[in-house]
Amino acid sequence: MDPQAYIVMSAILFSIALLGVMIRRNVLIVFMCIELMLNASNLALVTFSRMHGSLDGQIAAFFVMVVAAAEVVVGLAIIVTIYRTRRSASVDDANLLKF
Amino acid sequence: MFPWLTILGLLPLIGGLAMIFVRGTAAKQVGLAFSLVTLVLAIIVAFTYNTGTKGFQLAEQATWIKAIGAHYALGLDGIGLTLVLLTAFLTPVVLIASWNDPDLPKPGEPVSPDGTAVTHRWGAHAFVGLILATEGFALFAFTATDVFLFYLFFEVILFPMYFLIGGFGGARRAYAAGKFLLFGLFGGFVMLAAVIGLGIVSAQHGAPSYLLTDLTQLHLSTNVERWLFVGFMIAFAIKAPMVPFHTWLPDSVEQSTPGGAVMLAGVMDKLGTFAMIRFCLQLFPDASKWATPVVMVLAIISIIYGALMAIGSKDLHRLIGWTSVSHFGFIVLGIFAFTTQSASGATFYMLNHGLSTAALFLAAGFMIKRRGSRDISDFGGVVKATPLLAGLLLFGALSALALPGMSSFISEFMVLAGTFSRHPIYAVVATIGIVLAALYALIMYQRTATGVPTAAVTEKFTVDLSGKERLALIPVALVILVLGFFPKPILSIINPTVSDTLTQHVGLTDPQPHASEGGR
Amino acid sequence: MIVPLVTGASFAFWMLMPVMILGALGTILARKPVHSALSLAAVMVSLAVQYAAQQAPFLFAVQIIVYTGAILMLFLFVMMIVGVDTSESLVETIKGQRVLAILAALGFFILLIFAVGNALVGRPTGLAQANNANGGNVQGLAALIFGRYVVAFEATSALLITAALGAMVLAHRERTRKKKTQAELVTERLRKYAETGAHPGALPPPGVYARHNAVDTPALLANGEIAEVSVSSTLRQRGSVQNPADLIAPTKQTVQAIAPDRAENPATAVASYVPHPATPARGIQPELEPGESEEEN
Amino acid sequence: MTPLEVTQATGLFSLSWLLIAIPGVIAALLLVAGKVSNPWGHILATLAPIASFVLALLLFLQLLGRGVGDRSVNLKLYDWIAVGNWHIEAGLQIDQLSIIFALLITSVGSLIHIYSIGYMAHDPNRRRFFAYLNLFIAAMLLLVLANNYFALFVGWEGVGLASYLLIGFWQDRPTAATAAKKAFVVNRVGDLGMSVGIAFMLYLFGSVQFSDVNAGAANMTFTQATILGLLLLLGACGKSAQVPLQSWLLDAMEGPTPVSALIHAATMVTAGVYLIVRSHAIFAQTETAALVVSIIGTVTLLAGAWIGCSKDDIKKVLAGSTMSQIGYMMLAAGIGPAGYAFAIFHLVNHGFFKANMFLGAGSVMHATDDDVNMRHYGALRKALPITFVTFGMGYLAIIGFPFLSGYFSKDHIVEAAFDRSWILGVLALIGAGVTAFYMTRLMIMTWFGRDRYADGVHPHESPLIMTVPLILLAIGSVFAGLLLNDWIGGWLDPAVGGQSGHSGIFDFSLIGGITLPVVAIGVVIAILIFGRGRQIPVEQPASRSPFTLAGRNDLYGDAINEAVFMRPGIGLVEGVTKTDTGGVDGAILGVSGIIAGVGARLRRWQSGFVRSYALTMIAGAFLVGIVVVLGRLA
Repeated sequence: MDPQAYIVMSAILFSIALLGVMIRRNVLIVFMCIELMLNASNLALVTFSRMHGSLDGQIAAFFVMVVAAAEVVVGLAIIVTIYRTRRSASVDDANLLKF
Repeated sequence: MFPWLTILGLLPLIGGLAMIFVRGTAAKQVGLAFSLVTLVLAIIVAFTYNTGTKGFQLAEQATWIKAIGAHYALGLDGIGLTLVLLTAFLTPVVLIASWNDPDLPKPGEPVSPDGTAVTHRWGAHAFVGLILATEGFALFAFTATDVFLFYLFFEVILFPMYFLIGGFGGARRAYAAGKFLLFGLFGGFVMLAAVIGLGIVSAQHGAPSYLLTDLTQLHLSTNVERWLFVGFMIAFAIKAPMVPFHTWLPDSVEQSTPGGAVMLAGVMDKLGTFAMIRFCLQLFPDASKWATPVVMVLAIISIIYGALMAIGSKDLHRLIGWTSVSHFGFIVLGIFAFTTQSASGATFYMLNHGLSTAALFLAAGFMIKRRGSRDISDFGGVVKATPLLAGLLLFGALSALALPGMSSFISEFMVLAGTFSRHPIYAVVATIGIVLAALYALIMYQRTATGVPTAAVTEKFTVDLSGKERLALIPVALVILVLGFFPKPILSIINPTVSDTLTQHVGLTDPQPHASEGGR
Repeated sequence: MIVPLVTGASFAFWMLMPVMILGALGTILARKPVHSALSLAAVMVSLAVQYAAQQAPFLFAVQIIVYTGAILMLFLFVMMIVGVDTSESLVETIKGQRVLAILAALGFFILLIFAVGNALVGRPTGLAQANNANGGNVQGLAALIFGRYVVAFEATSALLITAALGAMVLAHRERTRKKKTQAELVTERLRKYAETGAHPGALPPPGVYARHNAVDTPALLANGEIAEVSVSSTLRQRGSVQNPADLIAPTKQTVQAIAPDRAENPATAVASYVPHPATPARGIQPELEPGESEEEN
Repeated sequence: MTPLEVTQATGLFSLSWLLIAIPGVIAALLLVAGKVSNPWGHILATLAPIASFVLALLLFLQLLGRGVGDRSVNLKLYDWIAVGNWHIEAGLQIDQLSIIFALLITSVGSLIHIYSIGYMAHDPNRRRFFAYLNLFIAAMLLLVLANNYFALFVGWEGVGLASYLLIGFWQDRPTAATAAKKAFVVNRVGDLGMSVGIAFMLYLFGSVQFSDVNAGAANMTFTQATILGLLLLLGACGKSAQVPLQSWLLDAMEGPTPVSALIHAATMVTAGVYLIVRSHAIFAQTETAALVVSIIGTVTLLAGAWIGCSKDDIKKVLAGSTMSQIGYMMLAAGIGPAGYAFAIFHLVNHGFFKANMFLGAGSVMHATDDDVNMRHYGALRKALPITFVTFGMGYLAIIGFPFLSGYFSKDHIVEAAFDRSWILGVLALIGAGVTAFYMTRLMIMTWFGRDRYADGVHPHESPLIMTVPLILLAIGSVFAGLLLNDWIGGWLDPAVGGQSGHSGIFDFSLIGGITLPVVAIGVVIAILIFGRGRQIPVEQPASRSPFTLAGRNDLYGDAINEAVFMRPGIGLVEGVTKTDTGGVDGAILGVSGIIAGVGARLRRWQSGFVRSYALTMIAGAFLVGIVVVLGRLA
């Protein structure tokens, strides 16, 4: 199987997730899009790993997963906290940090 | 080899850090102890200095960042040693003179320099710590023999000074501190570009190195040399400060405490003129010669402009600040006249300017503290109430106007006469400055000290100089007098380095007497 | 060696590619977060298959266990707290954001294709050798993790602990007031009753019926109304509360069935289930229309 | 002209630095010791010039014992500035010229110190006064004893400082403070000439040593010599209150009277003459500069006399007279070799009689509650007999009464002036007549006629401590001329390159014959106007005479200064201040304003919407990526 196809697939997923981050307001969906980006890059890493015949790519993907897990835990906790105080799950509502 | 210079620079910095742990009077005592030990060390270093040897002494060198050729390199030459001594001497003086300054404002107490109800932002320990930090950075800058290292300290010294102005100043201190920092940083960034450029040129000629000794061996093309010179010179002219980059100085010293103003005008500003000799002349001799007419005209403008502004000043601190602009004009004039006498005189002038500014600022500060106002028109007849204080103010004023017998005269004379031997016209125009100096110094003294004491003065000037105030001022006055009549110890330190710089790097020898046979 | 026309890997890829793209689009286009999450789950499982197809069995398992199993479930839990009433309108509020976002994403996609896609030239080396070196993929990874990457691995443990602690700290609500005693609670409740007439007792439990006994089933009051407060407000807002009419329908049928007996035996007649004219304002009016009951079955 | 032989100091001469050090150290001691030294400070301070005088006298005797070519003794103390090819040393030169000055300064100085003990007895700051006086003596001695122009300049400014401090001694008087500042600033203008002149010497000769300058002077071009001469003359004008820098001297009378006597009559103001005479080698090269010196001297001579005629303030009359007499000296100094000795001769004589008269005026003021207006005097000869007699001696000396000191020296100068140019001679002669006129006027208004002093003023003779110096100075005024006339020319000529055709006591020349009648006419006119039977109004009568008005207004010197320097100066300061706040600082503030404005616009970009940030970030990443990729491709 041609690795190019996987890379293109990874790029497609990444770009879709990117678009999601930019157009969606629901903080959970934005967050899921971020996870999707991580997954897309994982796919690329695994592909590279196979391409170059080295397991380091898979290790990288593994670490990405670990980090993603940690990130999700903290991120969701933050979301919950914000929701508690602001009663909103829209990222547009959390816009105090501006000029 | 024993790292004398590192220890010399580190001592005050350690002292500054120690301020984290002590407060109040203990902080002042600890700070004073550190500054005195530094002074003793500086004197020891001065005694180990050998005036006969060329090049840097007590040198230390270690590679710091290999990729760009930066070194941790310290060394001492005559010019650096002079300024090291000045710095080490002024710091304890400032600490003693400002003993009660940082304590004064308890919340709501209207005791700030301009009489408004401004309180200091932090306590005495912060003040002492910042003064010591300024001292330490200045010492490192004066001893750095690596351009990159020098640049580091040239910039970082802005920060303790910024907090000294912004934390302990008058009502408009925030504005003044901001202006100070922005000017300094602007100059710093221009210099950074030149420093990077210099590094690139150095890398093109082999392994990159910022060591002064390596950089002086570079053969720069005319254009490159001029551009780099301009980059460095702008930074130094801002720090010095020369017209038209001067406007931060009057504002900054106006808003500073007297101690802060001494560290600012007496120590930190010397970095600019010091660097002109050390870096502009040594690294870019041809460009320096190329720029001489412009620099000298600017220097003369500074002399006269600063003096005129001082005459027109209504604020004591501001007036002294303007006199500094005028004096820095003399220093730059001397440096760029490229005669041994003028450049030695300029270096000596740096020392003397530090001393006379200190005397003036401190004496004026003692008056301001008593009166609670910096406004000249608020004084009058001080001499009747506190003769010693007024006498020392007069002493400072006379030192500022370079009265013969004061050390400042020696240097001013050397600058003027040395300049005359190469550029008579410039020297004659600059001499007008001495008449204007008499005007601003004596008008200031007349308006504040003489006449019938005003009601406010009689009421507030009840005690003459206290013991600590005397302890701070009298040594300064003594040094000014002794050097005025016997400048040899300092001149013999300065002269070999300066003539070395001029002959080795700039490649100019002093003009011979014009009516032959007359000379010895 | 002759390459077979269609391998298992390419079959899996081409089969799952539309699923993944649709899933990804579903993730970003669904109105409700739950649907997004489910779409994402589909993508992740499909990705796991791709890992398997690319000689990464360990990651295949981990992908399913960690991502689909743990992370997505966490999302769903949080969604229960947060996402109930967050079905957002898809109308864009920031001017020009959508167009620019699409342009940027497209540009980025092209850039990725050009930049990364060109990095792969030639045939893949394959992992057979690397996997077999230590007797398998998992063993190979283990050798790397506990060998070359042991420091990073240890660091991740610190990261995970920190994250766990951080989550606890964030989720923990600091008590700003003294905890109320039971006596105080009662006093307060009764004062409220005196002032506003709020019911001081426990709320009624959901209804329990022969055919409905879930939490979304409101209880019926004695007069045939439903007790609104017996159902969680979350469910109410979501609109998944049982229609009261349906609940009443069996009773109605029963009543109709025994109507003849009632006529003969007026003494045993029950009170009318028609709501009392003085219905409390907060009650939900059951709509009792004859035609409705027929439609239910 | 052969350069002088300079011998190194040995023996007593190697102690000559003590001349300066004794008063200097005592001045410092009194200033530092503070109130502790109040009871004995003035005694100690008075001993200092006396000690210096004794030492100077011993040195003088030693010099007398030496051969003519051996009388210039050089004492190098240490290197002051040794940089590059400069070797400026702190060194002293004891020669015929400097020792005469040293003697004059220490002797007159000692007498004035003694006098001041009495005069300042009631001043709370007497100790400070004496400290300043000692400072002055030290600086003045440094000025005249220095062996190079640099050290001379240090003394030059030192006496300027002492003068500043002493004019403004009563610092609570605003007029005194202003006068002090004015004196210093006007002197600074002169110093400008001195500084540039010394720089010019270094430029020309690489040295400021008198011996080197004298030796090298012959190598100067005419232009160089003229410029150098004029620069030195500018310095001399400042210190000696010569036109156009004369305006400070009259105001300087704000100081205590002993100060006026010592500094502003006998010694400091004559430093300009000393400078010119000391620089004889330079002026020998330039007729032009020397002529300018003479012209300046003549102009000042007449201007001072004019002012002296119209003032009612006794000290200001004397100050005008001082200007005038120094004008004579400058005139003589400008004449060249023929005049140097006469200039110094007149300087010494003037030192005695003018100090005498100033101290006498001080005694009068002491007697009349510090009134200085002569219109409030009159008939004081009965009340102050000793002062009257001593003052009279000074009067006779200054107008040139035969065989008193002024007679010899002034005659010589007038004579030499005629030799130089008849115009200068006639003007000098007129000056002599006018001098006689205004001095007679002063005498009559003060000592004769009806008493006009205010009620409650009871004139009384001063105490012994004040009258003894008066008597000694009067003796000096009377006999100095007789004693020195034959001797001084021969003594000084080797040191100043002079060729004074000196004459004996009874050597009457034609000019000498004319001078006496002119003086007599001046005296007679004064007696006719102010003499017996004439009423002198207590208030100054209004006058329309432009001559009188000009004289009363110091010949409009202040008005000219104000119009030419002060007003434009103030305008300049204001202009520069405006330029700085509006232009330079304004430009910088403007730039910062623009930056702030742009920033205010730009920060709207920071909308707070995370999604906008994400968009910006991605677009940025995209752009960076494009640049990188295109960079690769290119």
